[in-house]
Amino acid sequence: MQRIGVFVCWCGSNIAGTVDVHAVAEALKLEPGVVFSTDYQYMCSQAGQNIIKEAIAEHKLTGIVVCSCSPRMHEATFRKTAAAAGLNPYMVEIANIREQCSWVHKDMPIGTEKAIILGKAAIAKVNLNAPLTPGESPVTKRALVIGGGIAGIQTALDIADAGFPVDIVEKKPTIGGKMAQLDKTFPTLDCAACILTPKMVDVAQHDKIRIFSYSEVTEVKGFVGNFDVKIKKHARYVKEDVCTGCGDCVSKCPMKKVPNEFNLGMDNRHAIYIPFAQAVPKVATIDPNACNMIKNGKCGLCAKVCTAGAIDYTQKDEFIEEKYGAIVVATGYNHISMDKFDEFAYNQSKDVITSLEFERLTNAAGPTAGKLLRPSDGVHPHTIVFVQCVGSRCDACAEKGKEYCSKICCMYTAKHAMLTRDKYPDTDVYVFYIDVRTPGKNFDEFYRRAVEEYGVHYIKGMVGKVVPEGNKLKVQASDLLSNKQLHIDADLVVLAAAIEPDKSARPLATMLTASMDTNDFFTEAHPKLRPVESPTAGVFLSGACQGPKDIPETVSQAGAAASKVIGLLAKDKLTGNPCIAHSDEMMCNGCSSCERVCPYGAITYVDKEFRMPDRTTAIRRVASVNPAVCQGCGACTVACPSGAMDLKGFATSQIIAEVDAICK
Amino acid sequence: MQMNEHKPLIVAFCCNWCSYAGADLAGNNRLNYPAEVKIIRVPCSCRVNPMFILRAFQRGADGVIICGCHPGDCHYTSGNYYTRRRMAMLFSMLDYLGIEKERTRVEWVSAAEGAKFAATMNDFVATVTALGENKRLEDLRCKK
Amino acid sequence: MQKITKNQLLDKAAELLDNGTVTAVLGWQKGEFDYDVTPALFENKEELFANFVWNDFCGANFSKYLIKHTRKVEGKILVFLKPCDTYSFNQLLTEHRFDREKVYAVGIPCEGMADIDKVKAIVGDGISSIDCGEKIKVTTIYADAAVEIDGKDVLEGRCESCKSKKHVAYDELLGEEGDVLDSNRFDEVARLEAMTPDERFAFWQNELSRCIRCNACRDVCPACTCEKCVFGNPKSGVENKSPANSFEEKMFHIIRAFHVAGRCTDCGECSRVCPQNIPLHLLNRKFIKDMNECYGEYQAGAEVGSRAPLVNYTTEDLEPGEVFDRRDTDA
Amino acid sequence: MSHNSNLQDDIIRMSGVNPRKCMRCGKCSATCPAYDEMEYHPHQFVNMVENGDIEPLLKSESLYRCLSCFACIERCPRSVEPAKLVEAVRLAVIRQQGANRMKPEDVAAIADDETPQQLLVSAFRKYSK
Amino acid sequence: MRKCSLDKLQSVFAAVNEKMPIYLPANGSDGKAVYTKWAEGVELSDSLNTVRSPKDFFFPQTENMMEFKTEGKTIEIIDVRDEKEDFVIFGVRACDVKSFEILDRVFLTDPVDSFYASRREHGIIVAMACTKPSETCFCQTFGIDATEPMGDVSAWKTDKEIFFKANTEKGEAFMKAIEALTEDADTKEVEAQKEATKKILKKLPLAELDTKAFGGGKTSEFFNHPAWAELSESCLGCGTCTFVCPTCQCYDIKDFNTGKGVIRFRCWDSCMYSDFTRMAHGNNRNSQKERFRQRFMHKLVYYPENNEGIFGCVGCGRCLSKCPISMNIVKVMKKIGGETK
Repeated sequence: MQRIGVFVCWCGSNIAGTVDVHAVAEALKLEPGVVFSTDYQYMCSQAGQNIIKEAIAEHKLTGIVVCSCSPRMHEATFRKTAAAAGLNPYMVEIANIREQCSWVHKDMPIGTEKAIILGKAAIAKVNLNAPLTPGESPVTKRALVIGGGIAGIQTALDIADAGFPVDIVEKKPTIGGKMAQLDKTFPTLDCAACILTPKMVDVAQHDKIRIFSYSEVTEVKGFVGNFDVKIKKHARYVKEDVCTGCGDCVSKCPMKKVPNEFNLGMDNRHAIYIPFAQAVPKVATIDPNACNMIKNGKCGLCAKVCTAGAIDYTQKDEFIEEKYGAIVVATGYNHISMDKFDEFAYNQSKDVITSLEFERLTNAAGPTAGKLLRPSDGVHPHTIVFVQCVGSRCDACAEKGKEYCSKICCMYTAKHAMLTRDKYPDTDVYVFYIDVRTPGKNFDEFYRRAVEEYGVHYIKGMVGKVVPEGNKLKVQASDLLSNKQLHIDADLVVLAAAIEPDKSARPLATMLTASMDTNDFFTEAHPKLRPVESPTAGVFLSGACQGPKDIPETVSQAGAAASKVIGLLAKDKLTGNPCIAHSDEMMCNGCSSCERVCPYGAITYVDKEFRMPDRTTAIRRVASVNPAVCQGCGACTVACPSGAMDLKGFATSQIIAEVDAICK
Repeated sequence: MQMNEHKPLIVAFCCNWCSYAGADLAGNNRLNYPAEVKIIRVPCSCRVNPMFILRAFQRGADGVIICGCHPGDCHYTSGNYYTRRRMAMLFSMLDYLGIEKERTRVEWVSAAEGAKFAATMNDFVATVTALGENKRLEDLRCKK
Repeated sequence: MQKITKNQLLDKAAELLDNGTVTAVLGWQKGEFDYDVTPALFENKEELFANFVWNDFCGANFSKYLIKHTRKVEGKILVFLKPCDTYSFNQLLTEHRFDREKVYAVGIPCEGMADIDKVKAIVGDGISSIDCGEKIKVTTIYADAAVEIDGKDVLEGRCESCKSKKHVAYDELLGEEGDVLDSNRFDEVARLEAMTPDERFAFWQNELSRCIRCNACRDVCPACTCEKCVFGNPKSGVENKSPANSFEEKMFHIIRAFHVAGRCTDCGECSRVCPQNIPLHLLNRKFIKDMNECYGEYQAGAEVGSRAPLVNYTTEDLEPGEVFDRRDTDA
Repeated sequence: MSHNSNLQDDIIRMSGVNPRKCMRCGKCSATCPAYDEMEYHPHQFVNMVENGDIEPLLKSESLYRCLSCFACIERCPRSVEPAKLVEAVRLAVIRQQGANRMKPEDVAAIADDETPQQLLVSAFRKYSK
Repeated sequence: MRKCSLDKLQSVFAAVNEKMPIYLPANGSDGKAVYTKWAEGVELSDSLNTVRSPKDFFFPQTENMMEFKTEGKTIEIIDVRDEKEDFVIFGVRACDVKSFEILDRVFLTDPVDSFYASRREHGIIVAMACTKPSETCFCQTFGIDATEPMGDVSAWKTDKEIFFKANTEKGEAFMKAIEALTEDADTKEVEAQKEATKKILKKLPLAELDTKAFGGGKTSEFFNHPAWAELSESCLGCGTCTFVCPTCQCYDIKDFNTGKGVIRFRCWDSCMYSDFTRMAHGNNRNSQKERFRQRFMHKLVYYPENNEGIFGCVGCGRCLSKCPISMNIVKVMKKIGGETK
């Protein structure tokens, strides 16, 4: 049995004006377990807190109930008071007789009666309270960044600059991501490579950063502060630490007809290749599907020309296991496939291209060395049609495309249109749009310049179909404002394809037990207040893996994610919330219901040997809650059919006791 | 009127982050609602076990209302989505057993919706008052 | 009525025992009166050939026994599974309740099981023998001649609205595979839904008032596999042993139905074993029907590892207040 | 603008189309092969139904210019299905008039050797009472 | 012996009901017989017997024993026992009549259970002879004559008439209440019916079952019998057998906190349950085998040991028809008794 003290606060006249505080204190004195009951003008004042501290000492109280304002206001205060007096802070319960009683009721007898009932409920609860101690877990002071695009690069740099080691895992042979493929960036039109490559070099040279390129994460175990991650480093058949990136091997390689993924297949590369001049790490990679030596042992030219002796045809995939305190997901995006959009003839004509392909076509390092030429015949196009919202903003049941707005297309299309008109004033540029969305700093000004200064034809309406005919593309579209159907003979059609999360994100989310929305974007812990944290503690989000984003937004989110990681890694120990779920192993069936509703992946299962009631032993699967990960929502307690799962601080027995006390 | 003589007893389960704060805001703004409403604080609406609801009715409650964050705003990201399914199913079952469906309710009240909290409670108390005493889920032993 | 014969099952069991695939056989054991069949674990061929039975009264669903037996028996257990049993089998695997490796499941077709009460309603009491062939031949001590009954006329209630003749799990199938059926199993629920609340209340008050809390429904239920049931656990806050009044009758059955909601495969064992003939399956089916209608078709146990509606959600789910509107507009 | 909500409800119900899903991209009109024949174009159709502006549609020959090729349905990013609306308005016309739009004696004038029999039969089914 | 025509049966019930409530087996909504308080229109069921035994009348499933009222920190104890009124249970079969004797030996021996005693004292049992026993019947095994049921009044029902014979003083009171509706009768028809029924009883499948192997003093012989494991193998551990059994008399005493006080009540318990007689140290019968064994050993060995050889079973057959897995006392007797013979 507890020894409970009850402290009724007047809150000046805030409570005492509508509630007879003496009567409340007197009535609650009679409740089971109550050994002391008093009232005072301001319990939260120093004098009031002293009354509590003295009573705890004098009456050897094991629990206290403060009838006062909302626990959201002073629960922390009174917990500290209790702790100062040597009482476990979780032995404190608050009966909210101000916000939920004196302030909403006018009649003194009614208010008093309700205050007594609320007090009884708190007493009933505290009778079943148990001292709680927050759990502690150590923090591994190393971060993992998954994805080496601008998001991953920025996050890694920021964390590393704060002094914590960071590893970047990138599945491609080089970091850089999508931004490395871009030509210019809106709305300032500075060159992407000029601003990105210095950062890539910074990453490469940073003593706190390791890059695992051509690698992927295959296994994640553990929890916040203590992740165990397995990384698979694909064999690139070139010793990374020996290769100097001179490129001699590349120029000698006889296999020259491998579609170049960096230029989106618009030109070819060799079987041994360096994706682009500023690649980081700048080392060659052999494509095992193209290399004759690896496929059938015939060739070996590259090994012969490599003066450094970096070529190793026998190299195997390698696994690296490392511990991390925090994980940042920066897996980025891709354009959706255009296969389902027959109307735009993407698969029929080489001259119907996506915007990213257009970027490569205008990039000085691209397949045409920056000259805008048609992919089909290398002729300069005179009429270019840009189509917006291809696959974005589609109805969910349409089964092609995405429901959301891809966010970046309006701006990059304006950029493309403007740059085209700037470089080639003889070109007619049409942009078919549904809405032009420009909410960003200098964005609308940028778009207006495209229209006003560069004479881009913006037409409200959609392209209905594109039909290749001879060397032209017959574009049929509607102009909604002039209520006409247009027929344009275009030379080039550029589709602003919707973007979607990278395909690697879904299996990664499963490994991380991080939640995703139906579009496979990672979900945030809170859409407004915790935008760069995943609900899974210790997992953070950076860049387009969380939702479509442009570069400035990505970089700012990357910085935010980094600061969250730094905040976490700066701690030596993590202190948890003690009000968490726990499972009674003797009752748990291991049925997995709780695991399925846990938003944090805090529940795992272990096979344990038990002595059964019939004196046999059996190995049973039982749930185990990770106290460092559980946030204490209680979803599992209701999903659990056997009642094995309970929540400390809000235990089933406590809530039932409150119900009973209220319904007396 | 006979009906009005019975003061109903209402148990309101409020999630700590939104609805309990919404109730506090109703207090801050001195928005009155009947004292028959007694609030129990839970971390999330998904902590509310159907057993608690039945227990309340057994012990003499005439109505039980569960308040949580608006869908999409759950502090724990998904708790209230589970609440929504569980309570939809439970309420449908109670109705199937012939128990007045108006006695149970789920309402989403954000921390900013003090006025909605008070209005909801006023409405719920009025609805339950009109139904009269809970007879179909009562335990006479508790009414002595 | 059954198309597959006892000998086919015996031969299969003998073969698997002989070749060492299994060390025990979970099957039906004959009783006193040809209809009182008991589930039994046969550990050798002699016992098997002496006591194994397969007839129109082999309704018992063995899935739940696998939890107990796989913990105890060394080696594999042969279990015979009728189509409806395979759903429970899968559901238990979904919940990790036994080790699949320890079981050799033989699917057997089922033509529906007979209800002895319905047989007695036709032939009267005092049954002295029942011969289950194409027809069910019954003799009683009160009549000289045997009465022939068409099995279809005395089907168990659950078999009248059989949901599936398809086995969703087995290592080996005897006989022919059937199909998932377009059953009328929700008709009775719909009939109740169409009643007024007062009528429904009266209906359930009458049905549940017969409950004697023998726990047969719970103890036979393949979804009720808790190590300790909340109703037997003083710490749960709802423990009780007897239906002291109508509240506790309702409490037990509502909570039980809620706990198995999304996990119940609608095998019908609860109603089969209820000594008081309470149509308990109508509670479980209500949940199934509601979940199907609100959250999309879901059949517990149709596949291992599936996620039940109550441990799942979408952001577009209907509101608790709308479950009623849904029905009002449907009507 | 005339607002005929009864008719609007009927058309929405008959077609099963929710015109509010339209985001006014005009792809239906962009894709329509009969665009130039029409007084009201597919996207206007959707818009007018949404606004309850049905009367002009009932009277418009545009109704019968739609080939029911379903290109608009196929291409609409929002699954609005304009062709179904057109069909529903056609039905509304038939229902409203309550009179024969096609009589046997008219057939000779319309039909020629190349007119398929099936067309006549289905035309009768649709346009006569 | 008195008799009356079956047409007058309702009048007989009405006449009794004027003096005291009368309960009789009537068909419930599920078509099964259930003891029902007679009121206009309640008809005697044709069923052989009820699903629930009539032990409820004397030993109800739940019964409040006392109440504690709490006020602040004071507790008041309230005696809830009240004076019972007389009542009639009509149509009790011979097996169930015998079950009362078995219960009496438990509840009425010192210390007397006042709750049971008070009900028992006020109950008048009108027993009804069987004419169409079921294959599950084996009352003969325990020496019960289904054609000559005991009770305060014995009754026989033929196609047209019903015969009554008082056996006790309470029975005489019942006879008096219906005197005006009955007339004197000879025993010829009753004897004929008995003869016919006895022939049928001999034909019952379980007619040969006997108790020779069992009785007091056999604990060591049967306790470690190897067959218990096999017999209990499939037992679900539910309480169906116990709760439909007319002689099972175990109960649990529990407290129910009403919020304003505590109701101390008892309710049926079953030795098949894992928490049966659970004590501070835990359970004394940990496996289902032990619990299963307890139930049958009690009926076949322990009870007769303490009660002059009377067995704790009356052969009503309820458990035979209601056990979800069809395991029952007959199978146990045959398996265990048969082998040791």
